[in-house]
Amino acid sequence: MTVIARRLAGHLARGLVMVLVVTTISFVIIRNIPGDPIAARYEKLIEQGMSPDQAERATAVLYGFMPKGTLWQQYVDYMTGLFTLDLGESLMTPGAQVTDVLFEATKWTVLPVLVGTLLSFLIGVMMGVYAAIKRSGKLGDVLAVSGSLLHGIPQYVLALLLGALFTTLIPILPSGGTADIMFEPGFNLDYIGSLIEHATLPVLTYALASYGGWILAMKSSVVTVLGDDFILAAELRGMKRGIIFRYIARNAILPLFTILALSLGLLFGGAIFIERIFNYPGLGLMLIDSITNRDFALMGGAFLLITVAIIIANIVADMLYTVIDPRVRSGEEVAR
Amino acid sequence: MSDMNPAVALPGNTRATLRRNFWRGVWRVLKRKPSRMAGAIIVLAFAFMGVFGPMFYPDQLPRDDNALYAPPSWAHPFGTDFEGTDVLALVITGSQYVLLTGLVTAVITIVLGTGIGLFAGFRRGRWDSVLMRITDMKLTIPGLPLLLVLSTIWKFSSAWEMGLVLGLLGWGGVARAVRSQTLSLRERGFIEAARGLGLSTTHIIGRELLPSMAPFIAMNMLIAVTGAVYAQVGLFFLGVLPFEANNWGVMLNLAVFGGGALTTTAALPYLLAPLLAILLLTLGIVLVVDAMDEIFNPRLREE
Amino acid sequence: MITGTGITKTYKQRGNVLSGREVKALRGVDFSIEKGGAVSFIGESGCGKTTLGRIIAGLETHDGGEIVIDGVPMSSLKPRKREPYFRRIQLIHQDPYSALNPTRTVHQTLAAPLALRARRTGRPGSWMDERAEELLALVGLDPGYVLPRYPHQLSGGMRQRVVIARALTVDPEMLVADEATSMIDVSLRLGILSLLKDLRERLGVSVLFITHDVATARYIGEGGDLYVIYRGQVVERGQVETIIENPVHPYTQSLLSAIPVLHGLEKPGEQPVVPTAALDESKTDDGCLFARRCPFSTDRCASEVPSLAVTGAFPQEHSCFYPERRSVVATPLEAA
Amino acid sequence: GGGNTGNSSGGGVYTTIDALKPGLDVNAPINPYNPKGNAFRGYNSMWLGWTKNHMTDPNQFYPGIAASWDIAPDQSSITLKLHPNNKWSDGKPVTAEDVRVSIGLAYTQGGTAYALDPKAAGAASDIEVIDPQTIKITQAADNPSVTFVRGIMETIIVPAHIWGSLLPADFWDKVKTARTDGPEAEAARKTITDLAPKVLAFGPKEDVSAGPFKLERMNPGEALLVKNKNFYNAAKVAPDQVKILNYNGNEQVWGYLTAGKLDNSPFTAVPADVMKRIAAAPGNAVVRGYSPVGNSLAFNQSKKPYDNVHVRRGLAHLINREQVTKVASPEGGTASVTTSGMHQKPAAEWLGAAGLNSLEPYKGGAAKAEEEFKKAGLKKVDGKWNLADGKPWKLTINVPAPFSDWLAGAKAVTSQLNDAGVAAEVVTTADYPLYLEELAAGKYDVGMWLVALGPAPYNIYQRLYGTQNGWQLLAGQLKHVPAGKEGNWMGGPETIEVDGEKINPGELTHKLNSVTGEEQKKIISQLAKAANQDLPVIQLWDYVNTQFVNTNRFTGFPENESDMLRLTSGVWIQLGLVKKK
Amino acid sequence: MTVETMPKAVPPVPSKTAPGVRVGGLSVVYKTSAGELPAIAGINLDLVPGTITGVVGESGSGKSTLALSLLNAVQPPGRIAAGSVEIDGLGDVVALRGEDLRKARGRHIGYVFQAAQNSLNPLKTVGKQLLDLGRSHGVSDLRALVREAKELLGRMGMDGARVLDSHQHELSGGMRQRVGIMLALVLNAHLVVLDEPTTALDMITQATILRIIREVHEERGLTTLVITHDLGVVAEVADRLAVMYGGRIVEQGPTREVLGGPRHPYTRGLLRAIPRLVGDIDEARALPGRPPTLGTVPREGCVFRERCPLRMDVCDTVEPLAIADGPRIVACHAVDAAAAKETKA
Ligand SMILES: Nc1ncnc2c1ncn2[C@@H]1O[C@H](COP(=O)(O)OP(=O)(O)OP(=O)(O)O)[C@@H](O)[C@H]1O
Ligand SMILES: Nc1ncnc2c1ncn2[C@@H]1O[C@H](COP(=O)(O)OP(=O)(O)OP(=O)(O)O)[C@@H](O)[C@H]1O
Ligand SMILES: [Mg+2]
Ligand SMILES: [Mg+2]
Repeated sequence: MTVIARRLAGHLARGLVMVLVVTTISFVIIRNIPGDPIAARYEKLIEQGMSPDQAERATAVLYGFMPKGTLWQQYVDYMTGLFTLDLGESLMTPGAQVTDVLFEATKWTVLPVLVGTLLSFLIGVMMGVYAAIKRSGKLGDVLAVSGSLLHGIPQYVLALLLGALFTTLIPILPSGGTADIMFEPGFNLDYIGSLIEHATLPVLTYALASYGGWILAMKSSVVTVLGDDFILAAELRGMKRGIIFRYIARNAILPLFTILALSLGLLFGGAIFIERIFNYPGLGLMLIDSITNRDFALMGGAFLLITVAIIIANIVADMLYTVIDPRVRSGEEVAR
Repeated sequence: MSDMNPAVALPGNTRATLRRNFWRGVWRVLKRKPSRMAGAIIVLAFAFMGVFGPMFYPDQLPRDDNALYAPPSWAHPFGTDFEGTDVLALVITGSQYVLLTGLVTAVITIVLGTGIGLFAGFRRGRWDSVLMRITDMKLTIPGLPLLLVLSTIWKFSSAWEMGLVLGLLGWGGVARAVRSQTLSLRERGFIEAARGLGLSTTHIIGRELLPSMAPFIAMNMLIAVTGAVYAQVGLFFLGVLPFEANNWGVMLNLAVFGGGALTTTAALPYLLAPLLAILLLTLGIVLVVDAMDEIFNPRLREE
Repeated sequence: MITGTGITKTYKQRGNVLSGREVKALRGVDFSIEKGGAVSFIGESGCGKTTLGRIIAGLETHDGGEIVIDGVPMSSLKPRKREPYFRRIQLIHQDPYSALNPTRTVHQTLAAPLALRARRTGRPGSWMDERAEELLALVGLDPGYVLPRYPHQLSGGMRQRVVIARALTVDPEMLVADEATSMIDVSLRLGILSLLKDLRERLGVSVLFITHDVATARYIGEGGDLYVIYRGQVVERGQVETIIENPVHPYTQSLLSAIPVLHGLEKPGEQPVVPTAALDESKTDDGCLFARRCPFSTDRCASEVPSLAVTGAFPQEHSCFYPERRSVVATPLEAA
Repeated sequence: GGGNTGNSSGGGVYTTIDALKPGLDVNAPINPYNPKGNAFRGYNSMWLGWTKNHMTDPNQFYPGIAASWDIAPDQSSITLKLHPNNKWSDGKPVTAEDVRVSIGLAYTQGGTAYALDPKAAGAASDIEVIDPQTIKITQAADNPSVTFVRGIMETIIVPAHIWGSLLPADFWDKVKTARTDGPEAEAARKTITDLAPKVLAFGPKEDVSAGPFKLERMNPGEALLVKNKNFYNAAKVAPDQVKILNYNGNEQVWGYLTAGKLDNSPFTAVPADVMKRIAAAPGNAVVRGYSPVGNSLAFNQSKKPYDNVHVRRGLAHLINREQVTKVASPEGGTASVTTSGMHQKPAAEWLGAAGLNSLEPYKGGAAKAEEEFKKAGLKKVDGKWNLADGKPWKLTINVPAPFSDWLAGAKAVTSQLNDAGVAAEVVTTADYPLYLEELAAGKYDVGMWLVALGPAPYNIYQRLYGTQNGWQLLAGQLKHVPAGKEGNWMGGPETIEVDGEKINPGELTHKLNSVTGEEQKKIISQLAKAANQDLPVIQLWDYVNTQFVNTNRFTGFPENESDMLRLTSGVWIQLGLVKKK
Repeated sequence: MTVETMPKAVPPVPSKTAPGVRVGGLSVVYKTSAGELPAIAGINLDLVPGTITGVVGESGSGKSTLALSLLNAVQPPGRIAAGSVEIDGLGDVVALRGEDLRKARGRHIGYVFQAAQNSLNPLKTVGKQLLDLGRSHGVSDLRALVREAKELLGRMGMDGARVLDSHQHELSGGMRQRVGIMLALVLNAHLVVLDEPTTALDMITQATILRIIREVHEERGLTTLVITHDLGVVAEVADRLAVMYGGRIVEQGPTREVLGGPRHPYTRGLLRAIPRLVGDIDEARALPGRPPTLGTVPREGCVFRERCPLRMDVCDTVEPLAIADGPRIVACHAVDAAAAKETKA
């Protein structure tokens, strides 16, 4: 137990430093983005038919929401805010707390990411085992190559293909939005059905995009374990197939949990294409929006969130390993 | 260099022979599986397209006002774009930028990643921890969002610049992996022996370590090429990078956001052409990567 | 030629500062090896033989004590300056499979250090090839066959010979052979052993032989010293033959007792010594380190630390309070 | 399962998008002042009156909160009568006090008529509640403007019983003080403007609307509004519910339209084939109307060779606007007949046929262009035009990457120019804010620029002869700053010779603010000629307000060219136009 | 601790339970890029019930392949190409399939793995793996199984309860090897195959393990096959000894007799190549040449002829037959010739 606690403490300390450094870096970068959001807003109003001077006055108010003071002062303000979990107010939606906006967007990223990843993890892992067992056969080859291919194809290509297929050629799925507003949100079939319908394309894309990786990882992991002596030993002891299978599966899946945790962390920032293509209102879309609107506070918040997610994922991955693998648990260094 | 490794007079042992043997081995490895051959052909075809493709077309691609978003035909296998320009011509002429960026990125990624990983793993100790902390940091900063932000600061007007930035953002993973490989190779007898013999660090790294990591590096290089292609095409697709009519990503962007390829079928060929190009490139590289291990491992190569 | 006094080495298990676990690999070892002499280290697994060998070959740093090569204390030199001294001491690895770079032909392997030498001494390029062939012939290989080959095309014994040839490229004054034959086929082992023996006799190269097999130590270190090492300490030291015939330390005796008897050719010694417990390095001991396993230990052994010295009527140095001659070694059956 | 046919009885659900607020934001307050606030104009957010889409007169309105209005002949004051039985959705009556508080809030936000600067033109000086249904607003006498009335009518009206607390007790005294001179006034102005962020961020828990609808709930993709039974014209409001769909890009609207989901969609750029598909969806119809906006290629005249009017003219001759429009905006635009700084339609009204015909149409093609380029001293070598000093000439058009019609248009222009031997390329900028900043900083030679923004002629010409071209209005005084300074990126000359007369287009534009009638006409004619001859921009296409309606569920939508088309369909509904089918 | 027990001069009386094993004409081939190559060819070997048979041979001589064949467990790409393995009470193992084969493994034949270090699932405690084993073989009384295991471990000088509660990484090499032996015996198998049981262990531990093997063998009445490359190890424990070379058994016989009077030139060379602790150092001689690998084993003739000092013409073409002479069997043309001469004389 002490090993776990000690490891965790170390991780957290390092994670905190990392957050501070990354936040500082992103702060500096973000605050140096050129482009005046208020001028852009002004042009938008003009386009919408507002008279120039009226538009000017309407946008002038927004200056109240711009960060104030020198860059250094802004940094101090930002960091002190950070320690009280106050990330400031959104510029484009004055009055909305960045934390609230982030929370709302995160919901819609986490939902399909989690479902999509878990789905692909389950299927990928199963197919990976299969591909490993049949690795010398045709089917194994097909599984492996299709896995590599899917793994290699960028998300947006998949998203575009699926989009073209299901919204243009056979238009059966909605693109965009989270659920039909006519249905009262809550645990009712209509609402959940609508939720699922809207999430299908993003989830499918996530699932397909990560499926290849899982099948490959699981395959190579199983192949490694299959070569391990203890499997042959178990066989030679006349263990039941089921038990041997469990031995293989448990040992093979162990390293995958680490990857799973890491990929979940990474997907927070990697959902941009899918959300943009399917207009799914998650973090990615929000991030693009915040950049085009020069919503500094929101951008900073998004970066922070993504960074923290990655760091936490790293910690979780390592701790998971610590908890699951008895070798690490007892404080032994295990080569991974 | 020649005094370091003289073109030895021993029969059948000259460097030229070694090289010849190497290529013969590569050929054997490729021949072993038809899929690898296909992969190699695809990759070579792309390389050819990148280098010579633009030569087949005039600087200004012809347009046809009467055939905007024309459907596929013999004249236009993938139809035409919003201006009536042949989509295939766009894909072919656009490959240069895309592939060059990929190459530049891959080179920078590999050079930096390998360099840093080697240095950290070889020096160990304080250098190692400092470099790895930096690498961790780099890996923690979300890449795509950062690129989005950077693209507002920077204008990636040339393939070199684009490749440079992607390379600078991409070395982290390679550095980590190279470091751990270096650490484990370091413990191998032959590295230790080389040190014991007083061979220079340059020799140890260049002649002993690097060749042992060659398959890994080559694999990463190929993967970095695809990664870079994806990243930049993606950025162009999101519309944050400078316009270039024949850039694959711009084509995707215009097909979807300008031509309504996700709404109607007219712009679909315009969308599919660059998508297919990317898919094919991926396929080629995936198939070739499969052979890397065997190509660089003399034992597997010569079997 | 090389002497060491009070060499200590402690390994800190990697991990964070909090969880550092220490392994005392060497606890103050003295040794001295003459030019052209032969010395053997024997001992149980993990007793520190390899560590000591690597320290002597300059591949590992030690944290206490002093190594003197040709009268020059190494601690007085900057690390860079030590290199030429240590280059004269070449290590032959236990594992000939990993000791050769799989991506380089034998020719390339030999050419690199030879080229360096040729450059330093201003010899022509052709000298290298001659020298390479010469060395291969010296270790009993056919240069024409071996030179263009990759390591995987050679057998274990051939590889080990190449390794030795490579060590000889720098005209070393001493070879440190760390279990140099344990991974080689039985029928080939003796070939390597006699090669080393031969090199010692013909070239005057001193040989430090590290092994857990006393018989090979006897074979190669004929007339030389034998160091029996236990948990990082020398417990008995003297002429090989003396110790084999008259071991006085119970640890040495138990090592010798453990040697399998070729029933049919030999009959076992009459007073075999079997340790009363297995090695457990995690136990920290006061007094004699072997006391806990020693069948003859007394209270004194558990509290008082014996020192390595010549006592009683025995010619060799030992560190036992109760040295006693026991018949542990098998003796040949009278030829039938 | 779409909700169109969903659980609605009676009036049914009316589905639309709000072009004024593309990205719905569930975190935004229900606040019409907030850029992303969940108050939808015409639905649950009301103005005093709704400006008609008239080509020459900006002071025509449909009733909003005000049922009728009396404008003093010299526009010195306006007296508003509210609807007698209008109530907020929570049952409280809509009164003059609501209007007064809303005006107070407008002061904090700096609405046109509510400038605190005593020298500002067209500002309200006195607000007088005559009775609960009547309120009179008087314009400050020292700097009257024709924009005053419109400024008043466009005031957003919010319920005093919810928003009143935002204004401190001495607010109106502060306003009085602020409209004077001196340090005290300065302090008062500061107190008032300091309220601005608070007002902007204020978010009532629940929607209290005086519009035909009130916000019921929303999610990130959609907002649901339900009918406000207390609305004065509730009887004639056809739909029971309004669903406003979120969109992040045009392609999403295309999707809604091809699925026949939208009862109405305001202007959205649509590619030709998508248009076909939209038209094919049952019930869909296209309504086209006037939009004052035009798109143009603007020059930075500080850069060579664009300082030379002949170069600009030559380029204008070279560009085939029909072809450009066909590529860039086939459905949402018509090629500009000529370039006058105005949209073709009001131009015809202001200038008359004779006036129009006297303008150079720039249709000379390559021959004319060659002539002009030669005049500018450009040289043609190997079929390529080089600069006067022999250096190669590369024309770079900058556009913001997200605007795909601009991009396509610019690309089409460069293709044409390249064909004619002018090396040209398109360079994009990552996004609009950056584009604007770099444009203003004078980093571009040539860029895309919206012109002819109505409805008032002053607004139209301000795009050509305003801040971007060096004319700044500071404390009521017009001054001209040199090229390259303070946002003057067009860098045009301060005076232009038109019909042998030197005119100062900036001054003339400013004058449009306060003159009426014939004088106004004369100035416009001068400016049109100036723009036509001097070509600070080359107009490419005039936008057409192309809207989509679906008549499957509702009817009574405005016809082509209706003056309602620039108002949201919320206004059509509240005025009782839209009928249930 | 007890002093080393010496092998008794007379082989122990075969117990009732100990099965006999008769390997007949066994050949195993591996599929390689050069086609199917034999790793062992035509092996005949009898395991006398209740004895320890030792098999020595160098790396690649086919020892592990032989051991695995006894369980019909040759791993792909290898397969048993010919021959039979008759085990008393089981019949021909080569013919066994599926569940029958599985049940035979572990229950009837205990196998101690070459790399016993790694023969345990790293994620599970020894105890849990023991239970898995019990369940696999339908042991109803798992408690009794655990008791039996503890007893066995105790017998081998370990704290049974602690060991069962440990993960593989918490045990030393010697302990793991003992656990391996325990798992091979706990189901009461009476035929035990040990493949290189002491290879990675140091001298003192090796001695302990060998002693345990001997003791357990006697106590439980087993038939044991010990495979090793170390002549010393077989000499120490085995009653009978078989020497393998290039996939063939070139010589077999009672240990003492073979060591005391080796007949096959390979056995002789091997014995001479081992440096001894006592006696004349200079007598030791290396064998010339090098052992064959799968690809270099001669297709016909004697596999040892390349390195043989007694090579004759016939060796190039005719594979020598294994000729029995009392308990001793040798496959060598030269020995045959000498014997023929002797009988003639
Ligand atoms: N790099 C290292 N890090 C930590 N501990 C080490 C390291 N190298 C050796 N040790 C420890 O030091 C002790 C001595 O190791 P060493 O390798 O010298 O033993 P040895 O006598 O050569 O054993 P063997 O016979 O198994 O080769 C062992 O306990 C070992 O675990
Ligand atoms: N999976 C395999 N594929 C191909 N050849 C194999 C395979 N396994 C073993 N062989 C070959 O079969 C021969 C016998 O192998 P085996 O493992 O039985 O030898 P061994 O005597 O046990 O050697 P070691 O002492 O190294 O364990 C060797 O030449 C080996 O190369
Ligand atoms: Mg060692
Ligand atoms: Mg084996």
